[in-house]
Amino acid sequence: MIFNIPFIAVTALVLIGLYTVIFRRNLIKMVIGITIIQSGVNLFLITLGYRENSVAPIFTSLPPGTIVPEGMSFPVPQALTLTSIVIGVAVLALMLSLIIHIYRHYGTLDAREIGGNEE
Amino acid sequence: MNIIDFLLQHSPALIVAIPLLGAFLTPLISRINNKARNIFVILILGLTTSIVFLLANDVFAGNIHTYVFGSQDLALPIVRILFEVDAMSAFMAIIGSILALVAVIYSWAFIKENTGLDKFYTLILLTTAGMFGMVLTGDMFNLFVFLEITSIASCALIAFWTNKGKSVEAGFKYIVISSIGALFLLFAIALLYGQYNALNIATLANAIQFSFLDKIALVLLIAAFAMKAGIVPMHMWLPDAYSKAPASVTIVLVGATQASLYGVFRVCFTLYGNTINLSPASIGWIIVLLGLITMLLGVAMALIQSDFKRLIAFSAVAEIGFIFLGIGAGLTVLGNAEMMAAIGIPAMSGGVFHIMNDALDIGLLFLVAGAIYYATRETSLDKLGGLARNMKYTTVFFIIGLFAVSGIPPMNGFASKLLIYESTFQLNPILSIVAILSSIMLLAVFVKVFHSVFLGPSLPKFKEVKEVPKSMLIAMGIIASIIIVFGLFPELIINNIVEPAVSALVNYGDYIREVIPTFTGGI
Amino acid sequence: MSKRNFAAVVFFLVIAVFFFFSALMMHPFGVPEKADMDDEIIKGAQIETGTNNGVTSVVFDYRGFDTLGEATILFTAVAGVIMVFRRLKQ
Amino acid sequence: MSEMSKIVRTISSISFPLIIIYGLYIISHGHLTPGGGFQGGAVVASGCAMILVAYGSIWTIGKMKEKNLSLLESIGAICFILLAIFGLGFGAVFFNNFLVGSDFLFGTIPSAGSTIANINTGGVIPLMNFAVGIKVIAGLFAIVLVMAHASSTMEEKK
Amino acid sequence: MSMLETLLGTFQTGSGFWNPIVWIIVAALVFLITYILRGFGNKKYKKGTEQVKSFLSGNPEYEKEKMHVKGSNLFWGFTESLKWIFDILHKMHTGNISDYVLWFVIVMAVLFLLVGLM
Repeated sequence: MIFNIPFIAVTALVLIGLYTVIFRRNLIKMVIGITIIQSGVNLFLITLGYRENSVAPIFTSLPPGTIVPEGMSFPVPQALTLTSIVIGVAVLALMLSLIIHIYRHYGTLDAREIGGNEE
Repeated sequence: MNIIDFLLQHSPALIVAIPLLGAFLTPLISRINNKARNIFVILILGLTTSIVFLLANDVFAGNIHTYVFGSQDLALPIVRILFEVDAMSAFMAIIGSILALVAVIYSWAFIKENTGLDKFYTLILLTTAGMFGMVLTGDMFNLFVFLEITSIASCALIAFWTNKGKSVEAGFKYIVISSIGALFLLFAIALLYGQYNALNIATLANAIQFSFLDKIALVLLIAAFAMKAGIVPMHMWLPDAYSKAPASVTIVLVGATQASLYGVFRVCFTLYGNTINLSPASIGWIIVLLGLITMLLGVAMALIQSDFKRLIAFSAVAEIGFIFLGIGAGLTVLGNAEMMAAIGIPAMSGGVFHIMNDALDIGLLFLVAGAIYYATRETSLDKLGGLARNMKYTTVFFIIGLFAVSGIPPMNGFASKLLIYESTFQLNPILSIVAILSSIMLLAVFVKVFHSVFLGPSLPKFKEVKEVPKSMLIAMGIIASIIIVFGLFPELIINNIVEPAVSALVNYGDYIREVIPTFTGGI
Repeated sequence: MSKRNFAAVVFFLVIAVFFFFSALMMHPFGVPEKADMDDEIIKGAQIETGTNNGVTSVVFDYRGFDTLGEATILFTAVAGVIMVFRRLKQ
Repeated sequence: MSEMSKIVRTISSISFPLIIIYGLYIISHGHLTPGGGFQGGAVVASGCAMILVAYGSIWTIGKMKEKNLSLLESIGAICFILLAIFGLGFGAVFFNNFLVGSDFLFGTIPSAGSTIANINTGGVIPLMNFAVGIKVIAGLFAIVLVMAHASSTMEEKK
Repeated sequence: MSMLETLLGTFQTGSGFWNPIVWIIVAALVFLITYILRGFGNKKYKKGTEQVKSFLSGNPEYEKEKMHVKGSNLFWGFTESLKWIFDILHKMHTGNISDYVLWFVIVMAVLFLLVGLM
């Protein structure tokens, strides 16, 4: 019984990522911040599905004496996390390819230099 | 069982599945040749549009469609993904289908010289499918997935002209903003799931208690959707994205933005409808204030733009403010029957009608801007001039769009704005005064555009400018004719399309009772 | 510290406080309040979908449409990356 | 990126088939043990990425065009959505697991509770696993290949 | 018939009504009247004479391209008198992505304070 430590860790991850996006100039670091938020949210989803001293919801050679369903952790959050991870990969790939193009055009990765306001 | 009943029964799934299948098939088809690919994409979207109209025709008659994926019956608790289509969803689906079809017809000539067109059409189809999924789904996580599909596809489309640095930069800004918004959306969904162990909207709405965590989730949902919808002060990505994308992409982006608007309203009215007025700080008034700021700042920024497409983008921000004002005014009196009948229903029908009008007007203006860019390779207002001599049809279409967007009778913009003015005046006179003021400034903005682009002496470098090709004229003509019809027969549209959507938002109980028969509540 | 960074820190702290409160107010870790949906899925996984793996039964049967969307997202990303790096006509 | 030393190339070409086999195992046993189409596809795609790193992007893109990869990916996606539409055809709704209970392929239903792994279960789920596996292999490898090639051409420009 | 009524029906807003058909008829009438009034003007105007030339107090007339008022010169007085507002708006719109995210954070914080605390 570890009180709410996982949820606090999730909050810390999300806030660290948000801090990185707001206070860092380098585009690569901003992308890293977004992935940190992503992993925080994934951790949140996966922690929601845990029951105390439960096993994975897989029936192949269960450990004997497992109560079904109370002895098994939730399957839905794991599926949601899988989806969310793949989405993160897709977003990351697109962001990095755009960053490559931005570097080709501007020759810099400083957010304040590329984003000159135009009116 | 004849084919129409079959299509009608499975239409919620087919509307999403057919564009997806078309998107997967497009790379194969485009190995034949380009013409075959264009015809194939237009056929796919035409088929989808017809199914959308079939479904909408049945939904506007008053019965809500539910579709469970993978199982015949709807057993509680809901473990499977559920599509639930009420009149509001059908309304948004109609908008999305019209915009996508027009965009594809427009792209035929507009985008012809570029390379990588098979991927372009694939992404257009994927964006459309994501829009449809967002407005039709009844499952929070599924909503998130389709939001991400729409975001990623439209981000890649914004960066289509990769030889321009500004387009790539706009695409990067858009993907950063939309992914952060989607992540906080997912955080809110996880909060709700952890409390109630459900992802279905109706189940959550039945179980919700408006505890502290629910308030946090509500704020996260509203903020994320509002950022995707371009509400001031979270609108800065919108002018970059709209003005740097190709015009035929921008009109699809308008549809994506409005799908996010739908998300705001679905969350406020259906998910939290039973409990939203328990909060001492009225969410309705917050949304009304956001709408006012959006209107004023949008037109103020549009007034000082010197770039054609950026100017239209800022006026699009202002138009979204009108929608927020109308529907937020309805949300303030939610749950209060006689106030709702007196103020809420007219205000919300104005707002919902204005969603359609905003899509059509802004879409037409962006298509005109794209046509002018196609003809002159120029979007700066200071360099353009005297184009009315060379491009007569485009000028006519621009005048129609100008009248519609600034609410001049007899175009469609007037009816919805009139409804918003009158009803919000009863709520608080200042609201309607601000709305009228920003509408007048919108007119001034577009008069400036009209003078500096179309009027004036014919400049020497535009002497041999020709009228744009036929497909672009056809696309603009479709939207212009819809605008005129909506303007001439507002009674028809309000009674048959808008009123059902408004009542679907107001009587949220029916939406929930369709899944949870034991739900008590709703008007 | 510039004015922008000061405002940023202030609002950031506000958000941090609310997030930590929400983390504290969650149900204690490991004892979820309600479990009806997931119990239904665990019970039905073998009978309805014939799979021993509950997670796979959720991914491909109960929430198969999410998986279609997920595959679509990967497809979208590949299409986008290939389109962004396409060879432009000179 | 340019190709690496001969030792690295030899070791990677020795371990490449093992990685492929392991990924295919994870894909094909997705309905019995932890894993599935996405996970196994990621394993195989990382094996291909190892070959890309070892032999350099110019050699690899000569062997495998990204056009064919995207074609393969569309084929996987089409298989996946067609399985869903077959559900509409046979089981009257989308994503209906129409093979479960039939005495056809993968049709048997395992006995409730703890059982030993029987590969012949799961209905359409193993087929969907394979479709998604093909899709993920092609997709992830295409992303890595295109980005590596683009960056290498960028270095040449400098 | 009922179809025609729905087509031509005046649409009742909360406290008024609006019928575009009537509006168009009235607008056509007004246009007709103004056109007739215009016809009463005297016919002294002749093309190709000095009347056509514009008289800039004796100065030579510029060529047409220079006379066209550019887009950003329109509403000059308005923008000039409200310059302070537009300067603030310009300051808001830095093209910096971190600022975009910062605005999102600000809105979230304000909404938290409004909704969460009350």
